[in-house]
Amino acid sequence: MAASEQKQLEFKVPNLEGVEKPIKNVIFRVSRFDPDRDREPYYRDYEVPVYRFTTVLDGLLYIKYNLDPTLAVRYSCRMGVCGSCAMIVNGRERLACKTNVLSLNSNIVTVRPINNLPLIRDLVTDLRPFFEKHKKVMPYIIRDDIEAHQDREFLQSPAELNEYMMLTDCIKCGLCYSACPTTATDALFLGPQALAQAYRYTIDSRDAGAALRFDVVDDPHGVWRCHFAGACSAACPKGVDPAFAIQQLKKLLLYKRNAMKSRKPAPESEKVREGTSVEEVLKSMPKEWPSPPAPK
Amino acid sequence: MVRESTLMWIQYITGLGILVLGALHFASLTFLVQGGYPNALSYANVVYDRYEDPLWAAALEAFLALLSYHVFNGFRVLLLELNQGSGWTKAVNVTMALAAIAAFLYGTRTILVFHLGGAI
Amino acid sequence: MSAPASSGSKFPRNMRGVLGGWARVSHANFERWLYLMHRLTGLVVGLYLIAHLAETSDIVPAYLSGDENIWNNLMQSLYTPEAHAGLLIIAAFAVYHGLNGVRLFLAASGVGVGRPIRPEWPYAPVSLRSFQRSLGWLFIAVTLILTAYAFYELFVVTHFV
Amino acid sequence: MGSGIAGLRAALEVARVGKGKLRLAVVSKVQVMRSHSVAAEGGSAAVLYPEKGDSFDLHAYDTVKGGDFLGDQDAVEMFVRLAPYEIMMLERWGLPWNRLEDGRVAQRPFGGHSYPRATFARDRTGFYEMQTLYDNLLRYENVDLFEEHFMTKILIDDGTFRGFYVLDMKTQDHKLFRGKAGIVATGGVGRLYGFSTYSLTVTGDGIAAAYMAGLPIKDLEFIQFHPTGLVPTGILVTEGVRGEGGVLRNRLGERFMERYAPKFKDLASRDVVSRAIIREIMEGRGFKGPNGLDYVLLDFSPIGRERITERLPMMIELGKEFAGIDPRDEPLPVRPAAHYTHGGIHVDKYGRVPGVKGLWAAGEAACVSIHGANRLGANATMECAVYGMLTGAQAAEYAMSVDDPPGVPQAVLEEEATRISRLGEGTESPYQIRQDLWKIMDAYVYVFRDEQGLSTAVKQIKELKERAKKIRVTDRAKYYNEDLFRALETVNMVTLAEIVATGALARKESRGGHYRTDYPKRDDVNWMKHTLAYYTPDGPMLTYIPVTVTRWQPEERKY
Ligand SMILES: Cc1cc2nc3c(=O)[nH]c(=O)nc-3n(C[C@H](O)[C@H](O)[C@H](O)COP(=O)(O)OP(=O)(O)OC[C@H]3O[C@@H](n4cnc5c(N)ncnc54)[C@H](O)[C@@H]3O)c2cc1C
Ligand code: HEM
Ligand code: SF4
Ligand code: F3S
Ligand code: FES
Repeated sequence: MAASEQKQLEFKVPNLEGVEKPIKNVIFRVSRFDPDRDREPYYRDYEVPVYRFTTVLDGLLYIKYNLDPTLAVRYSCRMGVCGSCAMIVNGRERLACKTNVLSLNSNIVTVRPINNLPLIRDLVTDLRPFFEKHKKVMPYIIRDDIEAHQDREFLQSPAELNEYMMLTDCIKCGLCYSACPTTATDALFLGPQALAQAYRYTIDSRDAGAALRFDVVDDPHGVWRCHFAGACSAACPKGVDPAFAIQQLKKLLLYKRNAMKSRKPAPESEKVREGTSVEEVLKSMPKEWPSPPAPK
Repeated sequence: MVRESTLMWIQYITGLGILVLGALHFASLTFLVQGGYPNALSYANVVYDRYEDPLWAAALEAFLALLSYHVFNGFRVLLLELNQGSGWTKAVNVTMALAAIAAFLYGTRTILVFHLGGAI
Repeated sequence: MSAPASSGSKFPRNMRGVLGGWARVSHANFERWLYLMHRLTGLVVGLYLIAHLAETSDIVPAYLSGDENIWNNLMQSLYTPEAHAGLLIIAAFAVYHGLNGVRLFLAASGVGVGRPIRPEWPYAPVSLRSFQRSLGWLFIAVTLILTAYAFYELFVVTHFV
Repeated sequence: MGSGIAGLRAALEVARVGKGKLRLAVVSKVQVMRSHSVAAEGGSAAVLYPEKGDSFDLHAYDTVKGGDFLGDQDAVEMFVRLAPYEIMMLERWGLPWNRLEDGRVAQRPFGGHSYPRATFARDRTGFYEMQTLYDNLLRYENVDLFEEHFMTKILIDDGTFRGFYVLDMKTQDHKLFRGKAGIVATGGVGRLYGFSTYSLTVTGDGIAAAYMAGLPIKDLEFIQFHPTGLVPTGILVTEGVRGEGGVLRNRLGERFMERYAPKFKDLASRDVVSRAIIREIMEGRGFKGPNGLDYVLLDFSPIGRERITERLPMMIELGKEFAGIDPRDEPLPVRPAAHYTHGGIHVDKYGRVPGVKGLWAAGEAACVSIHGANRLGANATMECAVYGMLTGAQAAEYAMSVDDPPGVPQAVLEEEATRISRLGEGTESPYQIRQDLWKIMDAYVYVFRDEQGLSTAVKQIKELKERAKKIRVTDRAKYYNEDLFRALETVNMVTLAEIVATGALARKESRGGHYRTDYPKRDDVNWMKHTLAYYTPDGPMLTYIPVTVTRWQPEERKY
């Protein structure tokens, strides 16, 4: 025992204090709105017990489960990767599920929906305009030979990957869209998220679609309506840094327009992989529909 | 249609030009003038030393040209962000272009009247 | 505002407008202040330009009629501390706007906004901690210095001596 | 139906094949990119480097062995051969895989795999797969995305698929999606458990709808518990951590997996590791955790700081934000958490739902039975992609070859409309029912199960079922009435929990993820068969069908 006692000292035992007992109660001041009944959003207060790891989302769910089931919130993964729970918490754009209540250092937590997008209900906004803009910038690899083979990859070095890697982390939460000053008045502005994705795909060494994407972003409501306010990057919960990407995109437009247009996309790997294609499988598939199981 | 990036490229370049010519303009009103600023705006100073000097006039004219473009393109940007819709966009574009030209012509009259010998 | 949201959503648009959007200062990052000031200064100096064109055009009738006083009277009436205070603000704004414009030009040329990184928790965006930010502070400092000089010319040598 | 990896992959295939000829609707109860699949972290398994020692046989064997020989081996063999092309297609569509220096795709070791074949992109593989599929779907104009639409019923008539009954969550409009071909890809049932790695929206609605439509549900008692759910939230700490070299330690600092799996150690299959952890805890070598969540430690130090930052960046984020711990400095507290649903809608090896022409199921909602009784890490996302493609290709071909279907009888639609409008007139809070259900499932239907616990569970779930009939919907609003949908989900959850518990109670053996302390041995004579559960008003009726064995006879599993 003594020996193992010794060994134990090599590890710090995680400190999970404050998980079981509430540390304090906090007032959640939540914006409520029902388009059928209300003309303007209004705030309602709820008292929520807070534990050490209680997040704003946990608090909202506590309200929903115990105090007021009519609160409408959008959430899913509760671990900061799905992008559902974008809100403005104490004046700042945040993911509710990634915001620890205690870290706000405040006894009042004000929660309201993100800006610049239509408001459906309480904390739920309509992100369709936002997704449409994402679609507009053609967020996919553009080249002729994507489906030419399915047994080999396009080569890309780790360095080439690094060029755009940080931009791939965008979870489409809309926080940057809410923070950006231009989106606050320009309904047609593509927005930081879409522009960052336009750059991400344009700079991807496998892509040859620069010309098409340039046409989209080089528009009166495109990339030039960004004034490097940086609010997008400051708001982004995933370190995507749209402000960086957008300035780089401007640079491409100003100085490398033609070079990018005629850039050769990354070549395919020479080595061919083994495998079966769907066509082969479907060919060998018996055509008649299987009958219901005959249990034994 | 002119590309937005071309318009903005000109915006930057005119901006740089304005910075240089603006510094000159500023200097011409202060330390380049005998007696400094209190003296700079007298009719004699303004007309004989600057407007009638072809070099000064050319610099001022260039300054004006750059500014006309830059400022009204700047206003255009601002207005396009304020409101949208195809009618609005067209109205802003046309108005700002006309305003830039008007400002340029009006300013030009001031600068060149001395060289055109009262033709205006 | 009558602009259509691009998808024609039937829900309230909830856009923040000029005051809540452009001029939103709660929790604003530094670049956002710079942006706001750039807008403001550009607008003010631009409007001044129009006024300035009108003002200077008085030299034309003065010249054509040969009556220098048309001009000199105007200049005299503008030789007041109030007018000079206005000019000082215009000068400060113009300097700030010009320098910040250079900064924006550099940003759009990809200068000083950082290199792509592997994002690491806690995320700190490169573009907000690179040379551009230092440049912002530097230009503010230069603006202050040049404004001080303008103050000297507009007030010290005119009204104080 | 569904916009996880499976649903999107299917949609992409249909869009691609049916360009100009087919119209396609992607329906999902969340916005597309909010689907649970974005949470998948570790990797996707495929044989990419046979020249370096990997092979299809090895992958297939690992899978079959991992699944404790309950997997249908013909399907497994087909699956492993389809996988590499799928990875390559994802790459060609723009997925940012981690790379080798020569520009080819990199792989890493994963639990239960005897070759490092988990193809990965940092520790957000599922997220990038979703992103790639979603983005590529935007290429096609013949796709309509119906986001935040909740499917409540699968419409089947005369052995043929007719459509889906759907509620628009934004406006509460009732919509009928008529179609020639339908694919159900609505994901697993993981939120039956409180301590779970799943998104809060994974409530198995598609499986429940199929069950209510009279279709058999296969093997639902097999739930995977991931060894390393982060205490106290249950958020997943990816197996990639152990793949990169991380080790599990108990209170004495021992690397206890050496005892349980001398060869694979920490990378044994998940059921083995989960049981080992619980055993350590039960024998007093775990740490006392909050709210009864006792735990062991996952030690990152063998990986090295630099590599953690490079390959497991999200772990740092999750550790810091949800447990206050930076895994680069300190080990993370972990314990097994509900993580995967092996069972699902019964389909054949091509993803077709037997007896219902024009209906397919794919992904976690379906049970092809590739994973058998225990899925290997990195096989799930791969299965979703492969079967998404396979079902999508078939559905497109099928839809182009058949005539327009007849309409759906009005009576059926009215019946469903009434059911929904009736719902919620009662007094029981859906959230209370949920929380009670979680308590039951976490206590009795967890890693170790026994007769007594399971019968208690079945009994208590039946009570919940009664309560669920009197469920209450407080919110009366028309727009975005979240309360209503949570209630619908709760009803489904209780239904599904009953299948899980009943199936587990009946299966008197231990196999893969299902471990009975009172029957600790695998019983190939009596239980080498799949469970099928059919709906009856009094609870599931169980029957069994045989397992397909081609090349690998059952043998004892050693790791
Ligand atoms: C934390 C975590 C990590 C994982 N990591 C890995 C890994 O590293 N490697 C691996 O191979 N596997 C991993 N898995 C498993 C894998 O992620 C899942 O098996 C897979 O994502 C399931 O995908 P799916 O498409 O079947 O379903 P889901 O992604 O769950 O999608 C279900 C879809 O159906 C929709 N839906 C549900 N109900 C309804 C309804 N009533 N009406 C309309 N739409 C509905 C949902 O909106 C959603 O879009 C992980 C799982 C978890 C929980
Ligand atoms: C001193 C006289 C100047 C005036 C009156 C002036 C005026 C304006 C105006 C009105 C705008 C639009 C404001 C906005 O979009 O928010 C603007 C924008 C701009 N100006 Fe100037 N400007 C001047 C000098 C300069 C200089 C010297 C530069 C340096 C290069 C410059 C660079 C810019 C740039 C880059 C923009 C676009 C900013 C953006 O889009 O955010 N300007 N200017
Ligand atoms: S860029 Fe960042 S803030 Fe903007 S949508 Fe993507 S993840 Fe959200
Ligand atoms: S906040 Fe907006 S102005 Fe540009 S840098 Fe970001 S898009
Ligand atoms: S719930 Fe998924 S990001 Fe917050």
